[in-house]
Amino acid sequence: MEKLQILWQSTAIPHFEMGQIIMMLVGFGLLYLAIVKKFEPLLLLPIGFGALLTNIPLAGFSEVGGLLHYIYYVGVDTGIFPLLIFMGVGAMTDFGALIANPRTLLLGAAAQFGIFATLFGAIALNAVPGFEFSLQDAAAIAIIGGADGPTAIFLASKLAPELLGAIAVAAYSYMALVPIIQPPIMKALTTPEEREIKMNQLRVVSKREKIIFPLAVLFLTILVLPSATPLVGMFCLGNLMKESGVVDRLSNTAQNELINIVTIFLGLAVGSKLSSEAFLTVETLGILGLGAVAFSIGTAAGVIMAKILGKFSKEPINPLIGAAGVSAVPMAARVVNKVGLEANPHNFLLMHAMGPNVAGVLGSAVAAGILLALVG
Amino acid sequence: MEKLQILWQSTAIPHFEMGQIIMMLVGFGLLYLAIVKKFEPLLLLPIGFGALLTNIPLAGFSEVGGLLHYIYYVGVDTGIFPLLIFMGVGAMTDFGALIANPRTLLLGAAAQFGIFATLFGAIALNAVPGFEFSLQDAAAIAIIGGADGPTAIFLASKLAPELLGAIAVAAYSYMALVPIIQPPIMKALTTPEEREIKMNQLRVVSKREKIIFPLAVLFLTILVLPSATPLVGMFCLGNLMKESGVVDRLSNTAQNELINIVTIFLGLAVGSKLSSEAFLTVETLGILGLGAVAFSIGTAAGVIMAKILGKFSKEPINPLIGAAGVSAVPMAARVVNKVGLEANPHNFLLMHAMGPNVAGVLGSAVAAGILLALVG
Amino acid sequence: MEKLQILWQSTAIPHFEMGQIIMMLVGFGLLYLAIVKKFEPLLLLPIGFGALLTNIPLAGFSEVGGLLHYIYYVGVDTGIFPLLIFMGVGAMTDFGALIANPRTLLLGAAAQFGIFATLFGAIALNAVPGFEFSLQDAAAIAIIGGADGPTAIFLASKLAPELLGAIAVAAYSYMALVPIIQPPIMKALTTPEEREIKMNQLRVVSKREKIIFPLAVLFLTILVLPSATPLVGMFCLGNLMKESGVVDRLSNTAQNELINIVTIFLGLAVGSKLSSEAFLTVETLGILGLGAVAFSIGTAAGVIMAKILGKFSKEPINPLIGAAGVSAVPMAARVVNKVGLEANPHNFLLMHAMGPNVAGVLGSAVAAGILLALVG
Amino acid sequence: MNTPSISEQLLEAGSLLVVGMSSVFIFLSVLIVSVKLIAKFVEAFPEPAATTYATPRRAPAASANHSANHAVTNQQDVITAITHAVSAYRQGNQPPSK
Amino acid sequence: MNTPSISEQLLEAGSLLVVGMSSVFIFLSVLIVSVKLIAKFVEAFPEPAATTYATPRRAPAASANHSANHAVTNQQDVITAITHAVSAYRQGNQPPSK
Amino acid sequence: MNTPSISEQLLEAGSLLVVGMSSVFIFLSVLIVSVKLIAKFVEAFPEPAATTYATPRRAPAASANHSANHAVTNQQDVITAITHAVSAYRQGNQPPSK
Ligand code: NA
Ligand code: NA
Ligand code: NA
Repeated sequence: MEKLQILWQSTAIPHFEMGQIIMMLVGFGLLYLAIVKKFEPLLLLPIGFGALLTNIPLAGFSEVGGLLHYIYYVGVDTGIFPLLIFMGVGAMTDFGALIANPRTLLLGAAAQFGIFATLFGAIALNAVPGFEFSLQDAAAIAIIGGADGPTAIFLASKLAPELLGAIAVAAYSYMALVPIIQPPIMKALTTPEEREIKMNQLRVVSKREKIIFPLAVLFLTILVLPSATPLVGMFCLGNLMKESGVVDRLSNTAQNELINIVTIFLGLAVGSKLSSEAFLTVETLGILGLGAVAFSIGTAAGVIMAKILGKFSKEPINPLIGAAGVSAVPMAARVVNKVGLEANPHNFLLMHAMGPNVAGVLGSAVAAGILLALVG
Repeated sequence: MEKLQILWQSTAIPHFEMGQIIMMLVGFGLLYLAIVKKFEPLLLLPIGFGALLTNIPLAGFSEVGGLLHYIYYVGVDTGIFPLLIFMGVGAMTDFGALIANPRTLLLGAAAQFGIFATLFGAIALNAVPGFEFSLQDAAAIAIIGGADGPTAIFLASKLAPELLGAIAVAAYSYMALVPIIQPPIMKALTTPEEREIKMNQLRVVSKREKIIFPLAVLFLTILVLPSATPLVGMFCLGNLMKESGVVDRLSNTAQNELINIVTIFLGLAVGSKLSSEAFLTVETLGILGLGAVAFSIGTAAGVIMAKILGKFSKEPINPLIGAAGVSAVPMAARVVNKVGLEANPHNFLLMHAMGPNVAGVLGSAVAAGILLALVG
Repeated sequence: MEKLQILWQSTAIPHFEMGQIIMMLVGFGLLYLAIVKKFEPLLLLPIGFGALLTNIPLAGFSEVGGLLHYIYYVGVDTGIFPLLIFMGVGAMTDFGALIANPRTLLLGAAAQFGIFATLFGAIALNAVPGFEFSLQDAAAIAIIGGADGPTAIFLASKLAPELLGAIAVAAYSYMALVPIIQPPIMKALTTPEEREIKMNQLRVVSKREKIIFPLAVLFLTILVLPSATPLVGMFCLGNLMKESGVVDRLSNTAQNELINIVTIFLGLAVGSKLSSEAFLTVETLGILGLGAVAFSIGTAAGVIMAKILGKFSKEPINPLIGAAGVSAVPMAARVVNKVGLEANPHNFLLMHAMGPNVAGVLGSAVAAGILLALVG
Repeated sequence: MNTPSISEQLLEAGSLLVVGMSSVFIFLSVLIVSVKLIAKFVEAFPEPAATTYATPRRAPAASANHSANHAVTNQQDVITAITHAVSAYRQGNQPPSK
Repeated sequence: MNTPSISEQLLEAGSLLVVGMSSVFIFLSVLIVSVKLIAKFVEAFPEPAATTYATPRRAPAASANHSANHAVTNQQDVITAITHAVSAYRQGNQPPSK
Repeated sequence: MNTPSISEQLLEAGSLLVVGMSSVFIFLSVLIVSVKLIAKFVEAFPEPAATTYATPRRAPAASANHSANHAVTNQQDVITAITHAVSAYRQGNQPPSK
């Protein structure tokens, strides 16, 4: 009888709290989005699973000695996992389109307006009772507008670890929603004629330019924005490994096995931050709302910048490609291509959108560095 | 001369203890089993090599600052390595046969009788002078009957770390010996007619059932057995990654590179626990004996359960498949197939035995959770 | 204005020190050697990049909490990374040529004269004002003559961590320079007739000999040189995994993904030791000079030993193969082949040079063990 | 804590045996029921196969991941784009219209 | 530290907005100039393609790495060597000259 | 500890040179002998090739590992089983005998 009593007490049933049940439903929701809706499954599946595990009563996954505790402190608290993912992404990125048309960097810059405007918005939300975002919190939330998962996780782990779960979930969810969020904004800001604009073919970029480019980016970052060098540095290392062509086995491992291993662990660790105390707050609603605003503003800013650029450019510029400046590689570029094809079924904008797309990655890493320097 | 003296003192020869020499022979024995006899070489080769290294005088592999010391404390003491292996095994496991014929779960349940009977036996051994197993020790030893390496290592690292070496060696050795241990028991408990029974073909299992299954297992474990969620959870994560089909690159890495890396380290770490103080004891003899008993009882219980099931079932059940319930995937299922073929050369039981076989994995993970909850 | 002031202070420009600028140039120089000159790019690219990162003002890569700090302390300070690389190299090494012609072990032994003579030379340099090498420093520097990167890093991390950066850079640079350094010495010490000597074909080596060989090496090392067992042990583990043929998936992972991951991290960690305080010293000049001397002496000793061997041997021995005894696998063997072909376009010495070449790896691991035992 | 007597220990082990095996059987029996329910559920709500997947949402889903899906999709995109670029180029090799 | 008032915070956030966006634009604008300079530089100093790569230095360079390039090059070497060994062996299969 | 004089250091280094090189040579010489003994041993006890491997023990050995060999063997098993299942199914496609 006593054994049965112990057994009953050692089931989770008498220990469940409402918050844990709700967070498990959130976890299941993320798994649903990942598996059925195929929203960023590589991250949302482990995040959702991590949310399930961390909310199990008595199991202690995220307490001292628990698996997720170790993974979080080794990989996320130190910043190592997002940096390794950034290295892998660097090894996957082709800057050819950007080098061929460097002005698209301005589109990547404009789209970061989503970040800084959202920072302002988050502080403004403090006027609403119940919200009390510090400047650090606001900066970590605003980076969602960068549409870049590892950057968001890295910055949040430095500035607002208690919001990391919500921020990462928002960032990946909105990245998955890019094809829903962006097209209406793109169409509202452009005329059908603008969307039909055909762009000139990109020039061929030499191997040496591609090798020098990451070094130039790193050099510039070192000079003026050392706080951005962890992110930009690892990204450039990955890209240099790829483009140099002399360490293919390292480059392949960085963009395959290593990034896969780290992705599993990073997802679980992020999921472990989805506890009810941290997530079931009014702040999370604010974060989700602000994230959507950030994406929308970034998209709009990119498109408007592209229209301005087009005014002053001798070469034709289709303003749609500005929307790719938010990054969310390569989905935003694909959305641009799709909206462009709707306007003109023979107009393939994909390669032209890749320039602002990868520029957006650099742009948000730079923005993260600025935020770290100014409010970190 | 002084240099030569130092040099002589820095050879191992004047420092060897008898226990170290014997443990090195044990290490060589394990290498022999792994390489020549091909007994579970993926684990026994690194375990045997680890046993050699840890017993070298002056080298300090398992002392503070030594390689094996680090590996053990990072990966085994924390439970991380067995859990990662379990995730990889989950990503390799196909529950199709089990879902098609869920009653085979009862065979996987019955075979766990080997575990609990052995726990009883280990405590009974305390009546023999020289044995003084605590309840924790007994539980860690009994799990050998689960015929599942990572489960045994995980439980032993929690309940009886000082016995971990002997338990892991026994578990893997007996898993390798399944084709020797099981057939006589299977034949003794069945008539030739029973062994000839042909089973109906399994129905096709849909992808969605396979996706929901690991979540259902996890859900049930969360509800009633949270102490089993580390093992079951990581197993289900691996299986979900595989079956969901949306994160193939993660699933492939989990069942290849990641599990390989962890297997090397886990083997070395287990080997590092094969020191003479820990291994050259009468307890080790008890562990080896009890392990054999556990396997035999588990096999018998599975077969008997299959006979009982067959009595009450409308569909024919070949009692041999009960033996696969001890897990030892996929060898026990192959043994079933082989013994079945001896009785009827046209009777392929392999797929039918895969059901109880993977049920046995779940069964012993559940049993481990129960032991952790009750004696941990 | 104040924000702008903060922003300016948070750029690197007002914080740069001369030493950091010079070390960045050194880093760029290493990248140049790696990418353009293709000098050992797998190591020199990450080392060069690590040197850039570690010298960025304010970024704190190598301070507590920085990425390179973690990597260094987890992987190099503990010795784990060089040992894992050695395991991978072991899994890549074929001892067939050595087993077929075991006398070539003497060539691998002779070439280690470069190490011990350089140790003497380093101590002699103390007579020059400005140099103050301890015996530990001298030993760590001398190991450059072993022409083996992981061995050099392992020994330096134990004996002279503050010199590790310079030693690793020197070791890999000279390994890359083997085709420049060795041929003049080889030609100076041999007559054209000697260089034309054709050697007998090597016998076929059985699989069992290849399996027993690493165990024999390990056994011997355990007996007489336990301080060498970390290096030799991990090397033999890798080789045993390869040759045993029963754990191919572990062997493949050890020589591919695992060694690649570790190589990236090891390179970055070594680069993080290239700070101006540690590198911009007169000692570094001494190290670079001594390294070149060590390589040259080792080459000469190998060739002379081969000539002596040839005198006493019934079978013809081409003295060129002695030069391969410095290790630097497989480049030294290729250089031998090339110089041999210059003398006789039909004389392929490659397989004959592989024996001393892999013997040199063992030889320098043994020498490292001796140095650890005597001055560690 | 003083060591319990052997008989106490055996009682403990015996109760563990009973409780443990019961729990295992109950757990796996409930799982049997669950598996059957899942099968019924899946049969009852057949996958709206072609419907769901043909919606416009599908395209983004397939290429969703930023951090790791990158290379492959990139490559695919690049191939598409190159195909069009090349065919554009070949159509007379005229200079880009300015 | 007492919490700043909302208006102070908004001022702070506003200045961050201005300074931040300016910095991003300056940074990426400088990068545009750099990319153009790189293109000019690369054009000005065309790769001495065939020249560099045909020098004798190239052979070792390709196989430089000890610790990781090993297997592949090894294999290649072995193939070369085996080819010659086999052809030597076939030339009459005479015993090695002693 | 006060620093030893240069001459003391040189003496130390010299003795290291002698002792070290001797040790290396002795070690590798013993290894030469060992390799020759191994060769003799292997020749003396030729592998009972076909005998060992044809014993019934071999089958399990090849598939021994639980934790990692799984997938491959699984697959192989599955293929075997599927082959038989399919051929069984095709033999008239009669319903399973009850
Ligand atoms: Na961005
Ligand atoms: Na089991
Ligand atoms: Na060497």
